[in-house]
Amino acid sequence: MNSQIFHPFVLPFVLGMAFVLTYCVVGLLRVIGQLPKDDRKKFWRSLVTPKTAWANVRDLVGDCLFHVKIWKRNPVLGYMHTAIAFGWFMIIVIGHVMLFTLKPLEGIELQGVERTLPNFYYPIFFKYFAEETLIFAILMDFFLLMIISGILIAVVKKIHSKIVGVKRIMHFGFADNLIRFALWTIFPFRLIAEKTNIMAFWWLYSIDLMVFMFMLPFTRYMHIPTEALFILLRHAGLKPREPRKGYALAQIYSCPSCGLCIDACPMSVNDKNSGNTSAYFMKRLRNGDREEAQRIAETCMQCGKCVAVCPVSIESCDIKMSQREAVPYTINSDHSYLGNVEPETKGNAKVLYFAGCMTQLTPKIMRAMKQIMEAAGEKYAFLDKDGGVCCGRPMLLSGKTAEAQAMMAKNTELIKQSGAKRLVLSCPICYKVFKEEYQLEGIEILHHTQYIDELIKRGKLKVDKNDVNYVYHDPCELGRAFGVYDEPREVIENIGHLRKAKSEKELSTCCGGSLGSFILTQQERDEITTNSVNDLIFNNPDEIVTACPLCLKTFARKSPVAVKDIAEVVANQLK
Amino acid sequence: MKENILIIGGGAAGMEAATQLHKMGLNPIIVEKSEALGGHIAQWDRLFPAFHPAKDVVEKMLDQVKGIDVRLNTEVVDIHRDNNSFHAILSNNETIDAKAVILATGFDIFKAERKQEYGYGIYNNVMTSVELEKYFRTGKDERINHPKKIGFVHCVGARDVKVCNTYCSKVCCTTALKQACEIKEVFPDAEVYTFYMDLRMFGPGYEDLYLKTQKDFDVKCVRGRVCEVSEDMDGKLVIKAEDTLFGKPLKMTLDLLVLMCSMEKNKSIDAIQQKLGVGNNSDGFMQNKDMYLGMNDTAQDGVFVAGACTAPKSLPDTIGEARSVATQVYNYLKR
Amino acid sequence: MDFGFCLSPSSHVKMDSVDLTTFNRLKETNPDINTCIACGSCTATCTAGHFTEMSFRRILLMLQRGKEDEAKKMIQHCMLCGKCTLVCPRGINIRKILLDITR
Amino acid sequence: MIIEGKQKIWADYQKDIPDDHYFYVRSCIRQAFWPGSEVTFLDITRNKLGKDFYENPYHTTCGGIAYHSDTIPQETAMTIIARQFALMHESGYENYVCSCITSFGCYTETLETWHEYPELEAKIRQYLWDSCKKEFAKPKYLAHASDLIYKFRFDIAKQMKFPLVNVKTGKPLKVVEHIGCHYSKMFPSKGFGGAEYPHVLVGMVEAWGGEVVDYPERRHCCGFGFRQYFVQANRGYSESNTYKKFESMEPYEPDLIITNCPGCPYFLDRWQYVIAEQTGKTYGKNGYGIPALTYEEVAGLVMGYDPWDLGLQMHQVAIEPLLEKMGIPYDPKKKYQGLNGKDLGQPMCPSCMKSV
Repeated sequence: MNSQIFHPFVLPFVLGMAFVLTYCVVGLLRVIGQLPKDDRKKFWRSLVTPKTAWANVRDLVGDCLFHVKIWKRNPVLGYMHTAIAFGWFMIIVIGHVMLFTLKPLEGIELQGVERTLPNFYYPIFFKYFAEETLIFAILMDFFLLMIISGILIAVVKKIHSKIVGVKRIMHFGFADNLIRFALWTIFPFRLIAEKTNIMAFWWLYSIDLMVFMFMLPFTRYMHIPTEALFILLRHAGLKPREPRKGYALAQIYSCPSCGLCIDACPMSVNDKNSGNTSAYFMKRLRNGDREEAQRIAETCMQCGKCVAVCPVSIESCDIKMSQREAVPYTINSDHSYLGNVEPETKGNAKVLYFAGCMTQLTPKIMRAMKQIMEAAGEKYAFLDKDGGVCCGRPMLLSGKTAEAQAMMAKNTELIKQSGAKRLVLSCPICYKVFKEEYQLEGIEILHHTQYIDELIKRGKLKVDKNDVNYVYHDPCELGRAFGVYDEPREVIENIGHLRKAKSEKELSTCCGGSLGSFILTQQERDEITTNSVNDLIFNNPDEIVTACPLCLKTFARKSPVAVKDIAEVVANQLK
Repeated sequence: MKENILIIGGGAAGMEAATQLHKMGLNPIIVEKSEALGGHIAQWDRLFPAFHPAKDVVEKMLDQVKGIDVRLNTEVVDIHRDNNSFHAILSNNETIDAKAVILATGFDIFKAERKQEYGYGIYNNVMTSVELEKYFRTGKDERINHPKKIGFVHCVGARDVKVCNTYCSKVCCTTALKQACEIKEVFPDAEVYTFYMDLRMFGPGYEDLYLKTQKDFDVKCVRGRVCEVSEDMDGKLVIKAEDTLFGKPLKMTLDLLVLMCSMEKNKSIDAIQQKLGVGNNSDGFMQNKDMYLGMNDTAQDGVFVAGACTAPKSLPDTIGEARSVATQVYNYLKR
Repeated sequence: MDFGFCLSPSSHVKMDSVDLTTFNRLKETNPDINTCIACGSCTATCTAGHFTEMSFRRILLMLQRGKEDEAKKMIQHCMLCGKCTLVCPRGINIRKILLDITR
Repeated sequence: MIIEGKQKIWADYQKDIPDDHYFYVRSCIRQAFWPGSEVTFLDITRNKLGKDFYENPYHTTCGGIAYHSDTIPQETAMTIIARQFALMHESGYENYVCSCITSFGCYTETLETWHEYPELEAKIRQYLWDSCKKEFAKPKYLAHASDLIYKFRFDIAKQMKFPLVNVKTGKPLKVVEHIGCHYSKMFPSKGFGGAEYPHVLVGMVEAWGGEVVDYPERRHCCGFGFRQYFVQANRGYSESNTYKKFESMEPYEPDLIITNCPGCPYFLDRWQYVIAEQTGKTYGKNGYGIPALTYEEVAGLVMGYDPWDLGLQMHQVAIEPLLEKMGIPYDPKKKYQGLNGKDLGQPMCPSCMKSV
């Protein structure tokens, strides 16, 4: 046993620790400083609000230490991460606990600075400086081995990811590879140092730690400290406003580049496009590569699946939107002509139906809705029977928030003039913007899936059940965005048999037609569509049913089975 | 039966018809006025839509007619019918008795100088599609001297009452796009424009060629006919056309203008045709019996037609007709 | 001296001096820009075209005939709804091109 | 430029007209604007070449101006023409030659229309009888006066005193030729050389030692266009056409423009002044314009007629630089003297283009 309080090999570690702590404090102040004033106020308040405070504690433990979300997706990866993160956390904690139980060593008087100095490195190099009690020694060895088992899985994942159920992993540059190598070797070195007490390994162990900590701010491992902050900010209910500032910055550094979103992203069906997934987007932002970040932001279809699978809950879609907004446009939109648009209907309709631009291209949906509303005896009116004003979402998707206002204002005016109390939409793209951006107090906004479901449940609509096997495709902007999963399925069960898709609900794959992407070519979209169709026909349904005119049009290009809108299917089964 | 069949014309139609008749055990005799078989196609470099070397096709066809009776540098100077056989006197004083006659006399190229406003034969840098094809074959033409801007004019001598040809010449659109791509291959930095009235991409792979022309070769297709060409001080061509899709007249300077000359009826056969009693249709080409079931038949029993002598045709069309005429002749002799 | 009349501007598009900078820039990132066959589907389906002169087909031609200002003026009416892209028989990514023109 | 190609076309478009015994009719516009031209034509043909060109004092306008500006119907115009033919017939002539291109176009159009629609000819015959009690015979040959100068160009060349050559450099003068649209653009076969590469003026220029300039806008109309010119607000269109031609010919630095139409020399001459006033631009050297002359004036100059007797002072563009190039002596003092030395009065000096 070494009866001394200091050895030079602790210096690398101490330096590294000092550096990383300073960096984190500065970073924290920077992020908070960059928050807009009202956001900052929201943040402070959330810390003391019991509900959010509880959520903070729950997620800090659940997400940071155990990564419940990874466990849910992939238990092997869940274990890998828990083993390393929780294991490391535990040996630090145990190290500190041991420090409290440490009896002064024989013949050594610790005074003043000497008394507190060892606190910084004793827990890390405990075994070199002091003796462990047996129970702690066993615990320490247990967690150390647990970490090493996690690292072994990581090595396997790096070499052959499919063994652990991952198709595509991220490819890193030199810095990320170096720090990963440092991370992987820290614990084996410590184990060897502890067991053999060879000085060289204590040095290697300390230097590894230094390398890790000096590189941490510049690599993906920055997610370790940042995620905690991100959880707090997220629970405060903030939205990213600028792609590289404040809340977004916290998200950028919280992304661990785990690459789970790569497999999830519908674009990855073409390997060439896996570089356009959110993990790479966040990496580009972290590296300050604006041009590439912008390109990826505009390639993205905004389907939201990456957000759904993200173990850290990074809102990459929102950050991409803020990236789109950051691009200046040289043209001032002029939508003043909308002032001359006259409403098509004024009267005493209770239900107002807005087909939307996309539905204009699929008139069968409009016809089916008409049949349904008539069969149900509804007092309805069309808002855009002969072509209307765009809802504004496509303009928003391009990042032109201000420009979308003119269209939204016109539609609001037309809707209010109609006097109807319910607005039924056929297009989830419209539905999203109407729900989120329009100010339509006193008017209930429904997608036709919800509306039809309600008509059937209230007995206003009588339908026949047939023997057709349907599979339902969840449109991104209806499913993931608003959780409308059950209504369409209940409607379908009323008229036929529902089969499951290979992946559905929040894991449903975008049809490929999304207006969110500006860059994807027709060919790339077709690849996505084919893949999505294959997911849907996995259980050999007779027909694909969707609830979005754009999905309908897109699938129709590539599907081997009939593709129908839910309204059309219902209209065909009216009693 | 080893009857003689007189085939006038040794181009694609004549050669293919002879090949088929020979296989059927008949004795086809090809009378060709020029010094070699192959007709127009032998003068071509590559074929649309896939840039297939014309030589390959011609060589295969030549290979197939080996052993068949061929008279080169020979014309039919007189012919008359005697019940069910024909007596033809050739320019080499030879007499041939045949059971049937196939007119496979093909087409002539429209004489570009007839469209005076394009200045062919007057401005140095105006050439025809046929000459451009020759350039592709030989790499030589003094008019082509690193042109930076090149224009193609479609429908020269076709769809034009002013030259009394109201028909569409069918193959020039595709040929123009093919040649536009080819000239772009030779001069990648050149800007290439085609001036069309309609683009008629009627066959398999032709529309793909069109897409390729636009996308891969960056050829600019302008809808509008060039109406006037003049020469400026530097000997460059100043052309006027309307961009009818834009609704504005265009004026531009070109280094080279290629005229897509149409097909016209080969008039050198008129006298023989008259003796055989085969008339012409309103486009001036030979009149067949009808365009659906009687495309190879004429008003005269025993006189058949194949290929571009009845209308402008592509090579596949012509070969198809040549094969069908062989069947018709065979059935005619069997009856 | 006032003659009561003056020279009227030429209606000819002088192709030799047309500035194609914008069009060529667009072509680099959108090679499909060349493949328009002027079918007019984009114009016929255009949501803004229901109320204005908006026509993507004409915008493409304007850019190639030196009328960039007119093209940009026309784009001001666009609602970016994307119907044009959905109906284009040549699969041209029209929304992207429209956005790129504005940059 | 491949000259053989043009020669082939010129050979294809030759028309058969006799070289003597013509009934001559004048041009309304030319009499007024270029009075020397028609006098010179008759003098050359009658006195220098000894031909028989008869002029009947009772002949009138052909009605072309009214016809082309939509103020009289075609049948009226045809009846006027029928009367002219009747005068020819009464005078004992079979060959008809007119001084005006518009008239030439109207005569040709009328004869061709009667050829296609004989019933219309019969109707006009009736109209003429009803209105004038005259009967007409169609001319055996119809010619434009420039056709005859073209035909006599080598005879004129034999009597030539001042060829179209710059005496200082010894080089041929560069000449822009411009035919009237109605000469051959309506009926290409009725003009020497056809419509695209007309030879009628080219032949004269080359026979008299000049060099023809073929510039991109050679085919373009001078801009007269009856309805364009007659309405003041539309004159800008007329002027713009002339402007287009001058912009196109400018780089070739032509010394002279030769024309065979009444309107063309008028507009090519006067609009140069207007363009100069409006834009400050002149197309000749040293602030001068480019003289636009009639073919008779050019023929007169090369044959040694006095420039002022030819009426060259009637041109807005100063003729003096051309006279000096050709080495033609002239008395500047006599420029604005009429017959008997009477002072004709001097026009106002333009602000841009030099007039002396």
